[in-house]
Amino acid sequence: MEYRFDHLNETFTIHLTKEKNGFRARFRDDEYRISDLEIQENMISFTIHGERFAIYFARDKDKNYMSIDGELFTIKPAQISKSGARGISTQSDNSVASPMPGLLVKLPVAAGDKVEAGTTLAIVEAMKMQNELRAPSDGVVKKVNFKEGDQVDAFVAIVELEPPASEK
Amino acid sequence: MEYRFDHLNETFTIHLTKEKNGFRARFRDDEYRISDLEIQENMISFTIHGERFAIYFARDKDKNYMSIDGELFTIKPAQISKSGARGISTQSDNSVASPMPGLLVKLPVAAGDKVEAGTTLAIVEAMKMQNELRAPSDGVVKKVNFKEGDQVDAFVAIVELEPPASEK
Amino acid sequence: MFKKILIANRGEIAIRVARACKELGISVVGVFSDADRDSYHLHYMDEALWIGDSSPQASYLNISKIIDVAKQAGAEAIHPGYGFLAENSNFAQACEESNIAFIGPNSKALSLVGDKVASRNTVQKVGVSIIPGMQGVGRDTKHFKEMANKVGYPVIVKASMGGGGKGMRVVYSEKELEASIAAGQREAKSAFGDASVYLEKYVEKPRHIEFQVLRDHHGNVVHLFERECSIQRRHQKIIEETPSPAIDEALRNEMGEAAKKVIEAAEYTNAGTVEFLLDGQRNYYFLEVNARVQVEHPITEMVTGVDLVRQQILIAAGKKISNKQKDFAQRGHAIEARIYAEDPENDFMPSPGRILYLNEASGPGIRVDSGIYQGWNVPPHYDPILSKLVVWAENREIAIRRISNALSNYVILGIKTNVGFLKRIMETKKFREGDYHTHFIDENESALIRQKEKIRNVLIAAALLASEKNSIMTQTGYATSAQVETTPWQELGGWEICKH
Amino acid sequence: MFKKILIANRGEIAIRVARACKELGISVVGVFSDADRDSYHLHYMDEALWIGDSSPQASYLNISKIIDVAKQAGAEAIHPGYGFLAENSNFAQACEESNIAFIGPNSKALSLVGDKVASRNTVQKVGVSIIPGMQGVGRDTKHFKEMANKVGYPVIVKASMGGGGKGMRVVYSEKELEASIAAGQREAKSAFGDASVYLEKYVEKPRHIEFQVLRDHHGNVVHLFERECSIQRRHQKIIEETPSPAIDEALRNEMGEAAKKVIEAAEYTNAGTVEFLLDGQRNYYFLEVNARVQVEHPITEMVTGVDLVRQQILIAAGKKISNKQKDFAQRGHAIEARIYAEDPENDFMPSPGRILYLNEASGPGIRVDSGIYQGWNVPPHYDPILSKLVVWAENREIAIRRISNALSNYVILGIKTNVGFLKRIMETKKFREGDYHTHFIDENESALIRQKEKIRNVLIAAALLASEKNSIMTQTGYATSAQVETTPWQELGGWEICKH
Repeated sequence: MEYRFDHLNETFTIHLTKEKNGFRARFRDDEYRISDLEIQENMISFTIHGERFAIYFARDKDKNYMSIDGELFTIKPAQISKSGARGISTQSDNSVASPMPGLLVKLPVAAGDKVEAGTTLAIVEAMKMQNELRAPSDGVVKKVNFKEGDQVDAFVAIVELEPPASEK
Repeated sequence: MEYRFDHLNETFTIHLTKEKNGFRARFRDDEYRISDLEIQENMISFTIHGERFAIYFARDKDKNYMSIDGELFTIKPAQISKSGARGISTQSDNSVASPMPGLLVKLPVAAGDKVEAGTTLAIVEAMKMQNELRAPSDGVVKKVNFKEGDQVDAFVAIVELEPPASEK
Repeated sequence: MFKKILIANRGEIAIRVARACKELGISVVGVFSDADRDSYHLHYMDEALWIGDSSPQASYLNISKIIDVAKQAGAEAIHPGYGFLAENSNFAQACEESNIAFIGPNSKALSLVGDKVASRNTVQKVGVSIIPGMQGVGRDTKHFKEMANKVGYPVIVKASMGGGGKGMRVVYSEKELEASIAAGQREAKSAFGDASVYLEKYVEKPRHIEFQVLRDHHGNVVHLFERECSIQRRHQKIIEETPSPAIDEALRNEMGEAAKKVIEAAEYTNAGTVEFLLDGQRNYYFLEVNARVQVEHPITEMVTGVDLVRQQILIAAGKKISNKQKDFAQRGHAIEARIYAEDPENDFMPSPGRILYLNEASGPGIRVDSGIYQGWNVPPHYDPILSKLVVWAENREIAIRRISNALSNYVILGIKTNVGFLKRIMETKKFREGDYHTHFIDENESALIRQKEKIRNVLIAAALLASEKNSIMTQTGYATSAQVETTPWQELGGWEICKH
Repeated sequence: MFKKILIANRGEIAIRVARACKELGISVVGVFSDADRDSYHLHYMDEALWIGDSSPQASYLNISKIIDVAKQAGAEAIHPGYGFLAENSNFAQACEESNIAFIGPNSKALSLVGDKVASRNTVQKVGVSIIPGMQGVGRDTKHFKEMANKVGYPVIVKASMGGGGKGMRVVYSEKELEASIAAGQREAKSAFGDASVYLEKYVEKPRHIEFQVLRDHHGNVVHLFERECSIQRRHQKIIEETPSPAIDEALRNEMGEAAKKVIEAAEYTNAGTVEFLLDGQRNYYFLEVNARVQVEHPITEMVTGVDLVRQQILIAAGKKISNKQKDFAQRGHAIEARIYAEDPENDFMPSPGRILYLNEASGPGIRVDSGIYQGWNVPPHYDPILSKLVVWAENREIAIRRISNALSNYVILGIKTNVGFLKRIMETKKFREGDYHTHFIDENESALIRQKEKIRNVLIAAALLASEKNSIMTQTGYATSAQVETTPWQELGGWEICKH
């Protein structure tokens, strides 16, 4: 069976075949024989060609957080466009969102404002760090979804833009 | 509202009343004011008359395991005999069960055997400890539910007895 | 140095050894029985090999199978941990014959110290005391009287075939002696079918003091001071500390030198522990040599700064102990409490089962050597030890407070443990004052019973949990509507999404 | 001794202080903001009082509110931890005026060391070096040349109004000097609207070495050796170790005595840290005094065996430091790694959120000072520090291996952390050789990037998890039919039974 996962904007494919004493996995051009699979509540371990791996994991509603040798990976099932799988709603191309959750400390624009590329649209603060969100291109502020002092989540549109009037 | 719990063969009652800033609890003849209640996944904390308590808990299907200051308590909702609450099936009075899960290393009796009070009916071993199960009274072995070498759970009847023939 | 070591054990000690190996750059091979397929120690291994079904005989005690898998994996040495094959001279010999280094004493020394009579003889030859008394069955009343006068009252009459206290009589003066012998003989006869009894010195309020010794293959020997292990339940140590509150510098040096003499006389190599019984008059008597790394080795590590398992490996690899006796010192105070899966409220019955929640103690001066994890099903086949809580502090008073607080925050839910019982011991006046001996638990039974009042807060908590279900849901956001919708995970693999 | 102490802080340091108080038999009062109602530090407090909404200004920085609740609770002393009000002389003064002991320096010394100019002057008076250079704006080329010759090349030209590297020029010889001044002035003018620049000695490959000092109210002062904190990211320390691989015994003693002089000159009391910059030629320059318990204080505790927070409390209570300088010694090696909620794969962006799974490192030589628990929602309002992983070992090589292995087993899932990044630092050749300085992270960027190959095992694991759902259910018995039946818990409180 084929499994497809998204990780940091990349999609990866793993082919898995059940065998008598375990599994055969194909990743890129290599094949791996997997044995002694053990799955616990938050741990999975298996042997590949004699070497033992232990990986911790925890699942959210759409993400699998995994840790191997101290390194963290967040893996999602790949968005399958051809099938009926429902996509997770994310920010649209002409909106601006924060890459981290935090406090909206500055929101110097309002609906209707004309902005140039690079204009600061919002400043979000979290854990003593300020993050400035700038306009990706010239445009007009279509909608502002929060007000100063609001707590905002990561990847949720704070300011929505539309192309400048002349381009409409 | 009244809550009834079983702990080590005793039933305890707690009356709880919701108030503006917390709860009022009654236990035996004393009343307690409870404030600043916080409940997390496996932790509950609250203040009683200025003193702060933190209790860890984890739930099984019918038990709540709790830890306070290192002391463990297993609490069950009380069996309410008058209502339709389904009892948890436990050993009957004339059967013999192990107080711990383990390996059935000896089973020197068979159905039909006459036994005297104190006769060893089974030996269960767990974690390097052997536990001898003896007949609580004179009787006849009615049924033997396991065989030597079996793994047995705690509080599951291993040997069932019936009164000696003369008493029938 | 070895490149690969096989660890012929399970649980916390297998992990302890694996850590020491990895810190030396050595690759580790773990072994497991059927019951241990999902055990925590395997997470610390570079390779993991199956050695048999769940019974100890078929797996961790299976000499030929373990030797086989060691060869198969190409391990150059085997560390046996404690228990199982750790003190089995046949195993040590099997290793030697397979050209695999046994990380422990040589098989000859192991045989010697494993033989009670031979080791007592060896020890006496070098002038270290054993408990004085008859070497065999008492002949007649005169013989008993002579021996009693020689060793001094009180004395104890013991059944030759005995064990478990049957046929035992403590005698405080000569006028009780004859009657006690007769009573002992009657009891021995009925319990063991043999009336033979013998007599030895009765050590009153004995304290169990042991010395850690290291000896390399070049004849260098050092001791790393004592551990006091007098807090025992059914002859099982449960709390150990160092330094012992019972000995001073002079006695420490004297006993330490005696321990070294014993190890040298036995031509013992690697790490070993010499156990003594100490009475209230500064007399100490050799008991036996424990020819392995001890469960309680961490307290020695905490006060001396020496990694004993690392030393075991280095010595087995032929390295010299480069430090002299004078280079070692005790700093501060260390206490260990053994965490067992057992129920103190039900006669310490073993308690295997699933660990539903785990939060182990941590913080300044706290070390946890653990073999468990949340979600694991503790199997019923092996020793009930789950982990060891070890603290270090500047002095004994702070160390006791520290371990007491750490026990309060050591949470294992789903099975029964002795955590609360251990904490109650720490809170007794006797323990705090260092005034205890091996009968401590029996003599302080009433002080060690759980206080009834604790239940109040537990019941209030249970009631609040039952009443607050709705607010939890919203307060902490566990169960939002999103979670009951279909998610990509479900479409992918059919997972039951069950957030908590 | 105090009977009750209020801890005006949160997170791991509040817990650290609470432990020290409890070990002294002192009752502890905790405080919390709205965002911290469910924070872990409250579990270690005997009382917990609310001090304001989630913003630091309204709560942990709110002097009058904190003084109010301290009075209300009857606390005799306040421990400020680090950060927030720890070095605020107004707060220290407010405590003094309310007859509450401030566990830290007296407010006068706190003001002095908080003033850069005043503290540099004080330090120079007692003969301790500061980085040599102009005290104000450079007048003309001659002035610059003279100063450059006096302090020796390389020198650095800096904008008077500057910051963030703008207008800065490093100059290696006199022939570059004039052009560099002009370039610096142009850049300063355009960045800050002011062309003023000045010159000081450029310390190449500087190492950050600090000394821990204790001084009591009776004039006794001791230093507890150094900590090296050169591994910094954006001027934030992330890894610290002691002893420093950069200094030897002679330099250690010299710098330690200099640190004591600084503390004495400032009439400083309690625990303080004197920071120095060290160059490759054994020159060291005073930077500043940190007038608080430092985040990295545990490594000093590990090698000296001294509990610094306990000493802080004892000194604040008027106790004398009874040990002399010669009584203190460093034993072994300690390293600390700070665990932050941040994403190294996304420019170290902060990462608040829910901790879905937590398994903190433990074992021999491992100390974790943690402020988090599984299920907790790390709030976005405060510093991203989650916990501190500290190791001790017999030597530096083993300590590095130990912390590297501990990082592998330090699992926090649900948010991003820097655990993997810290481990990558430990594995660089430069760090292993002790050959590093404050520009280490910038200069070793490529060695610190995550290796792409790690993803393979993660993807295989994800695929296996997706494929194996059915066998899990049966293998581990999570979802038996009994669990979907109605249970007494449901009838009692309507709990959603959701075993996992």
